[in-house]
Parts: sequence; structure tokens; C-alpha cells
Amino acid sequence: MTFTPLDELLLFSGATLLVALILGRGLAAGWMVTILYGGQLLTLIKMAALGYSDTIIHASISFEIMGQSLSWRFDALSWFFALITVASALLSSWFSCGEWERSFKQQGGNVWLYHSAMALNVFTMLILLASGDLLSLFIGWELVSWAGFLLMAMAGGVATRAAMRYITYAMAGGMAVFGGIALVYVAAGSLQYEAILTAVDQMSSTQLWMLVVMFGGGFGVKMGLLPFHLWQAPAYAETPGPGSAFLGAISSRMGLFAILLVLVKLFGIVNIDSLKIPFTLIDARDLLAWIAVFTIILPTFTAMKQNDARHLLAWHGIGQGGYMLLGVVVADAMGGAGGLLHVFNHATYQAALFMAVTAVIHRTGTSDLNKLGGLVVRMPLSFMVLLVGIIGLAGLPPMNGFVSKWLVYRSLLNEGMPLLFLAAVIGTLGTILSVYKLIHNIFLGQLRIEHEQVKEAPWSMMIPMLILAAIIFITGLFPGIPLAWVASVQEVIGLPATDYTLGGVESVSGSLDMIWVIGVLFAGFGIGAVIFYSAGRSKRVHQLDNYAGGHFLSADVRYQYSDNFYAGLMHLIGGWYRSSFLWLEKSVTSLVDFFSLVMQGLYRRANAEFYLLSTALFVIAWVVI
Amino acid sequence: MIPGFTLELILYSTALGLVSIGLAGLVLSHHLFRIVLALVIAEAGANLMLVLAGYRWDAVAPILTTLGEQPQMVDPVPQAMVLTAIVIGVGIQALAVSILIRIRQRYHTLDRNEVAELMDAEIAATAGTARDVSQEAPLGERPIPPITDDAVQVRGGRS
Amino acid sequence: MNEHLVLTIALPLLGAFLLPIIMRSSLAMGVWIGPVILGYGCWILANLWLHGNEQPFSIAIGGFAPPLGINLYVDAMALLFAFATQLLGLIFWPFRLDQDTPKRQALMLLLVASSTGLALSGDLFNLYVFYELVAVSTFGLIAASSSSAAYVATIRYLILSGIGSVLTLFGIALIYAQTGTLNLAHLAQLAPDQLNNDLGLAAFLAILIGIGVKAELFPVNTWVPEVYATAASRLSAFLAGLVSKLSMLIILRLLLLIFHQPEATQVILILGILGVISGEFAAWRAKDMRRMLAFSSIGQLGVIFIAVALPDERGVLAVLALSLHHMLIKSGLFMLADHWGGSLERLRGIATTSPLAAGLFVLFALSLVGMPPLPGFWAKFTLITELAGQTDPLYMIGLLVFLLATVIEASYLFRVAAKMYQTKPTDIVRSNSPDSGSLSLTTASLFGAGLIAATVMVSPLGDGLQAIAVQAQDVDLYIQTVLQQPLGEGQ
Amino acid sequence: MRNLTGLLFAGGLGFMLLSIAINLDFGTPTMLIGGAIQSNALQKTGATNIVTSVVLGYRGIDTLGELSILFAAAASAGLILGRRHTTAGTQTAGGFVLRHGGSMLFPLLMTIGFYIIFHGHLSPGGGFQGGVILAAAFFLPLLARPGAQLHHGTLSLIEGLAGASFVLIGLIALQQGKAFLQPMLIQDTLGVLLSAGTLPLLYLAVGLKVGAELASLLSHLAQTESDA
Repeated sequence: MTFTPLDELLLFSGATLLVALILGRGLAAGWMVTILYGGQLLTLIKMAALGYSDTIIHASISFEIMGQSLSWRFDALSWFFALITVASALLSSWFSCGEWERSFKQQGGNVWLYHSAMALNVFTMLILLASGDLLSLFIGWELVSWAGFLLMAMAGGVATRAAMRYITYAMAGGMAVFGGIALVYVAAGSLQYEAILTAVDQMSSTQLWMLVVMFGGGFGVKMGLLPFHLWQAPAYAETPGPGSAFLGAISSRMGLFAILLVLVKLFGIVNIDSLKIPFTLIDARDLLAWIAVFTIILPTFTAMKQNDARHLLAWHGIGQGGYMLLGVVVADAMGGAGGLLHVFNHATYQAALFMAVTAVIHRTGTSDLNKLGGLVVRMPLSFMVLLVGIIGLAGLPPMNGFVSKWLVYRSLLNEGMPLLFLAAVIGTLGTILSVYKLIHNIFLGQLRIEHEQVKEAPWSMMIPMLILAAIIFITGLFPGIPLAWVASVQEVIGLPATDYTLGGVESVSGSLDMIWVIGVLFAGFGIGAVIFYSAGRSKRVHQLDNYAGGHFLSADVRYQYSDNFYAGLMHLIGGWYRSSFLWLEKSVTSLVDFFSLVMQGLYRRANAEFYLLSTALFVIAWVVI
Repeated sequence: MIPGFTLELILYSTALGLVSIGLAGLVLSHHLFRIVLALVIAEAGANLMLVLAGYRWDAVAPILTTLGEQPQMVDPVPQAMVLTAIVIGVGIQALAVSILIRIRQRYHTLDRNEVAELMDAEIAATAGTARDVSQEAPLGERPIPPITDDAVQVRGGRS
Repeated sequence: MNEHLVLTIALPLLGAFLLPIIMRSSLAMGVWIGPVILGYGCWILANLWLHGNEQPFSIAIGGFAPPLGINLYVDAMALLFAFATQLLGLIFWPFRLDQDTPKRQALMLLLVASSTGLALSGDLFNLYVFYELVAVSTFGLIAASSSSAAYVATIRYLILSGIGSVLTLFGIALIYAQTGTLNLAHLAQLAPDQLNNDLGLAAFLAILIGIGVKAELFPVNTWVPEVYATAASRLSAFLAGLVSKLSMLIILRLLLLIFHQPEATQVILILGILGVISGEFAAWRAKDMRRMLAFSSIGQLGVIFIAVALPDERGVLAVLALSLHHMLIKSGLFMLADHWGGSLERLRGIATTSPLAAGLFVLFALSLVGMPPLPGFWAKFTLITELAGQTDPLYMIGLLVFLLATVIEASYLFRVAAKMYQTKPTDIVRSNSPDSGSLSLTTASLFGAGLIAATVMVSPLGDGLQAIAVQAQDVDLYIQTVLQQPLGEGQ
Repeated sequence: MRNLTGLLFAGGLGFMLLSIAINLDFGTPTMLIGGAIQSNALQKTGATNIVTSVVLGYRGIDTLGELSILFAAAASAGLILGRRHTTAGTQTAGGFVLRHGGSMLFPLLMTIGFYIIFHGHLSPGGGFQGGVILAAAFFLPLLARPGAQLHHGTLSLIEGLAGASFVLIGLIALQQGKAFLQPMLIQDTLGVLLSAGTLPLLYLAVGLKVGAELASLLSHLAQTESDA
């Protein structure tokens, strides 16, 4: 029996899980697992052809269960997401080896559980990505949900509560998808993609509406689309450090993957576009676009309010998901490319940011933005990584986030959607403001007295962070590398493929060449540097060499403004949307609680005979009358 | 002879009347012993209905007297079934009464509501939970745990 | 060989009659009688299963050919449930030794015998007799836990069940008066002409409500929470796991063979939906484990009722799959409840002290909410694809309610699971007796192993159940098998 | 309010059922199986009383089930009430007439009971009816002398053995290659005491069992009530 590359990948991943389970308590477990992730990455690279074409690799295993056939296969779409998954797992795992693991164990953490949960997550995600029909997609989907639950819940305490919230949402989403699958099965008579593709054309618009709502809602929960986003930030933020880097990088993108596969590839954007909402001018696709836009804006401004670095980043993760969906829904060559590329870009800088924050936590013991500051002098490399990351997150050149956002904006303009464009730009403004808060409150300003002795993060953490920073910059400089993969993904899911070059995209409506952009940028920097170093004499000043109102300030006096950041802005926008989703969530819970009370009362206070009698009467009456 | 229709109506009404009286008694009584008695009445009605199902005009009991020509006989099957049903009923009633005796010994009452309340309290006590019938009691634990206030204070905002 | 099947009913009865006498003379011998009889029953059934020629057959009791006499109808479905009965009877055998042992074990043997009878019997009135025997022996066993609450729960159950049997008897009387026969096959033959009317429907509904008492049909299931909370867990497991399914089986048989009216399925569907809603919502707020399981069992049975209301053989398949799955899971969960006992609050942090039990709970809960690839998923998958295929909008409501209920179920089950895995164990002293604790944990592990085995073998199991469903759904086969010779002249 | 609705519901249900039942043919049952049984009961079972042949022959397993129910009920009652054995000393003893009347009636009732049991296959009556009379015979002294006790050991021996012999007779038939509970030793002579093969034996078992069960149930109730 020969193994296809996909078999090898899945076996490798399964082996990683086994090693984590069996040897996870050992000393070198982290390194072993990391090396195995590296092996998975190599297997993926062996499949690299997938990234540039629309060939399909099948797994040798397939099942025939209860009249359903289950199979697994990889195409460019799966490969693209799998690459991000495995790479972020590799780097997160690397990051956790050594020092972090030791301190985690000292604080009472379960390292074995951490490694196993991580390996399980990767394994289940690969199964999901490899799904060859709707049923195996659902199986993978549920597995991913529960594996995520395990990773989120493992820290205990607040994390468990957040994970419970997550699993309730995820279950609701999963059940919506389950119902959708049943409907598809009835309509198509099968759950194979080919059968569905042909059946979609015969579907009535009511059917299609139901399916779009059920699948969109179900998958949207995982993506954290509005109004199902409440679970995500606390759940990701409370996951142990490298775990949150991994989850933040890829976990909720599984929702996007499923949306791409089902809504875009199987149902087709055209079909979704044809679903008009009665009495309004918009259709289902516009609805999705607006949901995406609000998913950008609201979580981003919520992020600004956070005082915990991890929560701030996690809220951003939700918001950035909106850009991806927005790009895909616009669905022209540029938009699709922007959305998909953003998946890659977001994974890189989100992982880098979470890692940098985790490094700070590792050294200082806190991620509270009001209790940090001035760490740039102690942890300069971490500062660099965080800087690179936030530039990417804010979507500014020269980092990769700029490229994908530029593509999305460009396509919105090209397709004549100025309102959406405006909204997306508002989102970006929020991003810039909040990431400034992040870097300022951690690294800039005055060093706290209790952090005098802080050292730079250990190399086991630094190396993956630097690798990520390098990737962020390089793919910003040469966006053509990921764009090649993105183009074949676009082909696979039936969108127009973008016309890419090494430095960007070619298009009649406006090209982008990052090599030029960055060249110009650095030329500017160079000129600045020349002026700076040639014209003036600079003098290094100690961080505490400051005066305020003529008064000399010592280290124990806080003179630096970091608490209640953006108070004015918050006051301005705060009242608009405060807690409305929380209210919604609470009212649903209360409703369930109320029903529960009623039903228990029904059984508790029951005069059972009376029920029986009246039921008998009613059913007999039904018959007679 | 009474015309068939009338007799039929009377007999069916009797059977169903017994069932109805029994059921009404079940619902209306508060005393468990009376409820058991009501059950007995209802059972009698059902048994009567069963016998009626096999009744036959101008026929004799199903016992052979000669080997030759037989007179018309009523259907023996319902009679056998009713015999069974009656004995079953007796067994259940005896069991019910013995349980009632024990309940009265333990709780000193046979009022259905009081007994149910006492039972509820005992179940809760055995399980070690507070009784949660009370409307004033705080709600159950939520599956979607709220973000606690201290967490909010530490972490700042929420949406 | 086939004739020996009747031993699975006769021997437990014999054993029950003799047990008190034998126990009085020799306790050592007496304690082995029950397990040996049930083991032998399992052996007979397994043998028949393995060496049978898959064709259903009928056994005329007393040598009187049906429809005159009573017959046992043995097809794969009946065999399956009969086997499950004997096996679960063996697993949940009341081993505990005290002065009541002879009576308790005798009652258990009667319960098993009558449950087997329910699975096999092919005669309406005979079903009623066995059903009552199940009821009476159940009452005795519940009351045997001899707490005052158990007595009250029993009497309330008894009264409810009493009305149920009045209604059932009434329905049987109606059917007999209309058709003049009680044999199911014979009735199936006559039904299209004689029972396809208001009278037949009324009779069915009376029987449905009567039998529904044990099948935990809404709203005649008010006994469930109190009985399961007061009875011994092993008994609750047997009742929730098996007896409810057997009652369901009777309803399914009646529906398949005799009552084809759409109104009948509609009533079942509506009551099933209400059962799901009421059970799952009520469970959400439950504070002790047994009551949570009781309410959740109501919900699950409601789901099975929804499946019963599905017309064709995939519906039967769904019923079978859901029933067997629930049998496995609920038995296991009740065993865990026995292991831990008491309120959910006490379970905080229990995973550190008993990791195996906590792991089993999570496994059962995952399968119950239908996580693939555990068997629960396949059962639910069969159900929802079948539900979605119906044209009647009522089924769509059923589908939505089912999905909603699953979410609620997941939320309360995993609230408990999360509690178990919280890091700090509380200092509350747990009051479980050590001996029953380990025994029930072993039993629960057995069910866990069964679940995992079913996960691995899900494909052949699915095919097997499919074949069973096809066979069970074949009315003509049933009639031909039972009434091989032409009918005796009626009038 | 609930009383009223309860009444209405019960009345309504009765009325509905009546309106359904009234459509049945009354007095002319179809007798599909009933008729067939009438015509071949004698050859198959040898019993003159067709009800008996149905009870013990055609529907023998129903009877077995019903015996089991009685047994289960008695055992359950024993479980529930049998914990404490109290002396019924608080009750006043019966008077002279009651006590001696009871003693005199005892043999009479026994005789009648057994007569009815043994002639169950020939004439109206049989194991159940006879068994109840037997139980009454045993219970009468208990009423007359509240202090007296029935011997539970003997009773349970009788009930166990009687039930077991019913099953065993059925199993013997199985052993001889016939069906379970198939009647044996049939001589189809009409109206003779020893005509119906094993049926009288079965009825004897039934009678003894019913008598023993009822007696034990009643004595359980009688003994416990005194300390209520």
C-alpha cells in the first residue's frame, strides 16, 4: 500500500497527537512535538504543487457508513489553510518549549494537557480541511469545536467559564449546520460536493435562503461574526499563552474555510446574490457584506476599550475576520485575493502579537495595560516584534497587512461600494488607535519600578517571534508569494483569480507593487536618517531624566498618562452600542431559564392524573371532531 | 324484550360512566386512599366494557353440555380476559393499599399535595440540594457564564 | 431449537417462584439462580441470533395455532430487544444481600421475564398482561429502597400507571369488539377494513396513552423525575434504559402493523415534540444528577417518539439506533450517578479524585449530544435527514425543536463536565458507600467500552440495524409468518 | 375551579368514548376467534367449560402472567410491610360467635374451595374463584382472632411450589416435544372429572397459588394496620 502525501500528513499529525499523549509528561516533550510539527510542515511542502494549481490529492481511507460515503482530500483551498495551521502550530509550539513550559508548570499548569490539546487541535483541523464531502466536513467541524473547547478550558477558572460560553455558541452553530446538512441531503439526495453543485441550481429561493441562513449562521459563530461574536475574545484571551497565539492565528478561520467551501464554492456567490430580501434594496450578499463590516467596526472599537493586552488582541481577531469575509463577499479578483491573503497575513501578525504579549507576561507576570510601560529599554527585541506586528495589524506599509487591506479597499471602490469602503476605513482607524494604545502602554513611556530587573525574553521564545516578524516583512515586500497560493484557491472555489506579480497585483484599475512602495518608503527613511545623523548632535537621555513643571520626577512617581486611555473618545462612542449584544445574550439565557422553571413546575407541581385526563380528552376529541 | 338500542345504550353508558366517575374521582380527590378507590371504579368500568365486547343476544354461557348440537354461546375469550384483568386489578390494589399504609405511618397524612411536598423535600435533602421550586430562589447556573464584575474591572471594557 | 426461546420467559418465572423457597434453605445456592437463568437466557438468544436463518418465525404457545392461541413473534428486532433485556437484567442484577434479597431478586426475575415477553409477544392482550407484570414488579422494586419518598413516588407512579392500564384495557376492548381478535398479525390483516376509522384511532390513542406512561410519553411522564430520584440507580438505569424502550417498541409495532392513520403519527409527533421541550428545559435547571438524568431521559424519549412518528423504514432505523444508543448511554450515566450520588454541586473538582468516572461522563455526554464519530451522531444523523425529508411542516418544527434541544442538552451536560474539571476540589465529604461505588463504576466502564466498540463498528452496526428495520417494517412478512395456515372459520 | 374542569374533562371523555363505542355492533360480536375456539376447544383441551380451556389452554400464558402479577404484588407488599412484625394485641378479640363460627366455617370453605377448583373445567368456577374461597377460609380465623398469625413460611412455600408447578407442567410439555403449556393427557369425554388432562392440575396450581397469595397479602395488611 502506498501512501499519498495526504495520508502522510494525517498520519504525521496523528503521530504528533500520540506522542503528545504518551510522552507529553516527559522533559523534552515540547521539542519532540515541535519537531513533529516541522515534519508535518515538510509534508505540506511536499504537496506544494497544490498551492499553485487546482489538482486534488485524495486520502486512501474512505468509509461507507449507513449509506453515506466519507472521504478526505486536499486541494489548494485546504492546502492554503493547512499551511497556516501547521506553521502557526509549529511556531507556537516552539515558542512554548523550554522556559515557558517550565514556568507554566510551576504555576500549576498541565503541560501534558497543553501539548495534547494543541496536537488534537491541529489534527482535527487537518481532518476538517481535508473533508471530501459535507458529512466529513461536519465531522471535522464538530471535532474542531470540541478540540478548541479543550484548549480553551484547560486553564480553569475564568477560562473555563469562557470556554463554556464558547461551547454553547459552538453547539448552537453546529446544530444549525447539522440542520442545514439535513436539508441539503434531502434536496440533493447525497452529501457529495458534486451532487450538491448540481442540486443547487434546482433549489427554490426559499430553500436557498434557509440554507444560507443555517450554514452562514452556523459557520459564522466560529468566525465570530456579529451577533455571535461575544464568546470569542474572552475564550481566546484566557487560553494559555502560545495556545492563544495559535487559536488567534487560525482557529476562527476554520469558520471562513467552511463559508468559502459551502457558501462560495457550493452555493455560489451568484446564487447568493440572487436572494433578495423583500421590501429592501439589499440581497443576501449585501447582508453578508454589512455583517462583515459591522464585525470589523464594533469589535475593533471594543478592542480599544480593553485594558488587558490579550483581550485587546483577541477582540481585534474578531474584527479582522470581518475584512476577510468582506473581501470574499465582494468576490471580484482583487477582493477575493484580499480576503484570502488577509487570512495568511492576519495569522502571521496575530501570532507574533500574541507571542510578544505572552513574552511580556512571562517576564512581568501581567498583561494589564495599566500596569506596564517603558519596557522598550528592557525588551527591545520584543518591542520590535510587537511594532512589526501592529504595523501589520493596522494595515500600514511596509508590512503584509497593508497589501491585503489595500486589495479589499480597492475592490470595494472598483465594485462601487463606497459605503462599505467608508465603514471599512472607520474600522481601520479604530485599529490604529487601539494598537497605539497597546504599544504605548506596554513599551513606551516610563518604566515601572517593579520592572527594573526585567530581562529580554529567552531565545526559545524570541526565535519564533523573529521568524514571524521576518515573514510579516517579507510577505509585505513580496506579496506575490502568498498571492500565488491565493490565486489557485480562488480558482478552486470558483472566483476569478487575481493577476499577481512578485511585488503585488496587476490590474487595469490600479496596480500595486510593494517592492516599489517599500523602496520609496525606505528611501524616505534613509533621507531622514541622513538628515538626523548629519545635522544634529543627539544625546542619549535616561528614561527618568524628566521634569514636570520644573519638578524632578523619580521612578516612583507616575507621570505618564496610560490609565483610561482614549477616555474622551470612549465617552463619545461608548453610549452607542454599549452592551447591546450582552443584553441580547442575557435575555436569551433568561428566557431559557424561565422556560426551564416553567417546565420544572409542570413536573413538580403536577397533578399528573389531570394532565392524563385532559390529554386523553383532547386526543379523542381530535379524532371525533 | 327491551329493544336492543336502549339496552345497548344503557350498558355502554354504565361502562363508560364507571370509567368517567373513576377518572373524575382521580382528579378531584385529595385523599390518596380515595384516589385508589376511584381507580378501582374506573377499572370496573373497563372490565365491564371488555365483557360487553363479547356479549351476545340469546346465547348461553360457554359451557358444553352435550357433544352434539350446541346452542349459541357467548364469546368465551373476553370472559377469560376479564378474569385475568380482575385478578391483575386485585393485585395492584392490594399493593397500593400496602404502600398507603406505609406512607401514612411515615408521613401521618394521605393528602396528595402534602405528601408530594414532603416527598420533594425528602428527595432534595437526600440529594443534598436546596429545593429549587421556590420562585424567589436565584436562577440556576447559566450555561453562558456572565463576565463577572471583577473580571470586568480588571480587564476594562466589554462590548 | 426455536421452541426453546420460550424458556427465556418461562425460566425466569420459574426461578422467581422458587427463589424464596430455595434461598430459605441455602443462601449460597440461591444467589446464583438468577444470574444463571439470565445467563442461560442470553446464551439461548445469542445462539439463535448467530445460528438463526434470519427469517422471522412464530412460536405458538400451548400448541394453539395463532390467531386462536397466543404466539411469540420472533424477528430480528424482537430478538435484539429480548437479548438486551436479559443482558441488562444480568448487568443490573441486585446483588446486595440482606433480609429482602429473595424478594428483590424474585421481583427482578419477574421484571426481566415480563420485559422479554413484551419484546416477543404477538398478542395484544398478552402484551397488556406482561405490561402490567412489568408495572407491578417495578413498583415493588422501587418501593424496596424503602425511603418514604420512594413510597410516595411509587404510589404516584402506581396511580398514573393504573389509569394508563384502564385506558389500555379500554382500547383493547374497543378493538376486540370491533374485530373479534387480538392477534397482532390477524389484526394487521383486518386493520385496513375494520380499524381504519375513528374507532380504531380512538382505540390506538387510548392504548398509546396507556402504554405511554412507561415510555415516558408527554404528559404522562410526571412520575419519571421522582421515581428515578428515589429508586436505586441500578433500577433507574434498567427502567430508563430498557423498559421505556420496550414500551416504545410496542407502540412502534402497533403503529407499523395496525394503525396506519396519519392522525396517529401526528399525535405521536406532537407529544414527542412537547416531551423534548419539557424534558430538556426542565433538565437545564436540575440541581442533582439523578433528576437531571431523569429529565434528560424524558427529552431523549421525546426524540425517539419523534422518530416513531416517521413513516418509512429509515424512521424505524432511527428509532432503533436512538433507542439502542440511549439504552447504552443512560444506563452508563445512571451508573455514574450511583457512583457519585447526590447534587451536582458536589461534583466540583471530582475529576482529580476519580478521573476515570469523569472521563466516562464526558464520553457519554459527547455521544449524547451527538459528537461525531460517536454512535450518537449517526443515530441523530439518521433522524434529522429523515425529518428534513418530510413534507408536513410539523416535522420541520420537530427538526428545529430537536436541534434546539441538543444545544440545551450540551449546555447543561457540559456545565457539569466543566464543574468536574475545575481545579480545586471542594472539601465537601462525598457520601457514597465504597462497595457500590466501585461496582457501579465498573458497570459504567462496561457501557463506556460498549460505546467505544460501537464507535469502531458503526458501519456494520448500521447495516445490521438497517436490515432489522426493513424486516420490522414488512407487514406482509409478519402476517405470513404468524398465520401460516389458513384461518379457522370465524362464524 | 379545577374541580369543575376536572369534572368537565372526565364527563367529556366519557361522552366522546360513548359516541365512538355506540357505533359498535352490540350483542352480535364477530367472534372471529371466539367462534373458532368454541368449535374446537373440546378436542384440543378436553374441557367442557370453554372459558377454562381459554384461560388455561389458548391463553395459558396470560394466566401464568397473571399469577406472576399476584406473586409480584404479594412479594412487593411483603417487601413494603414485612419489615416489622407486630403483635396485633391492641385489637379486641372477636366474640364467642365469631370465633367459633369462624372455626366451623373453615372446613366448609375449604371443601367448597377445592370443589370449585377441581370442577373448573366442567362447570363455572375454577382456580381463581376457588382460590379466593380458600384464602377466605384462611383469613376468617385471622379476623376472629386478631392475635393469630398465618404461617408465612408455609404460605410462601405453597405459593412458590404452586407457581413453579404451573411452569413445570408447561415445561414438561416442551420437554416432550410439544409446545410450552400445551395440554396433555386429553381424553375428550364430556363432563367427567378426570377428562381434561393436565388442565385440572393447572387449575389446582392456580387455585393454591391464588389462595396463598391472597392470604399472605391479607395477613400482611391485617398485621400492619394495627400499628398504623
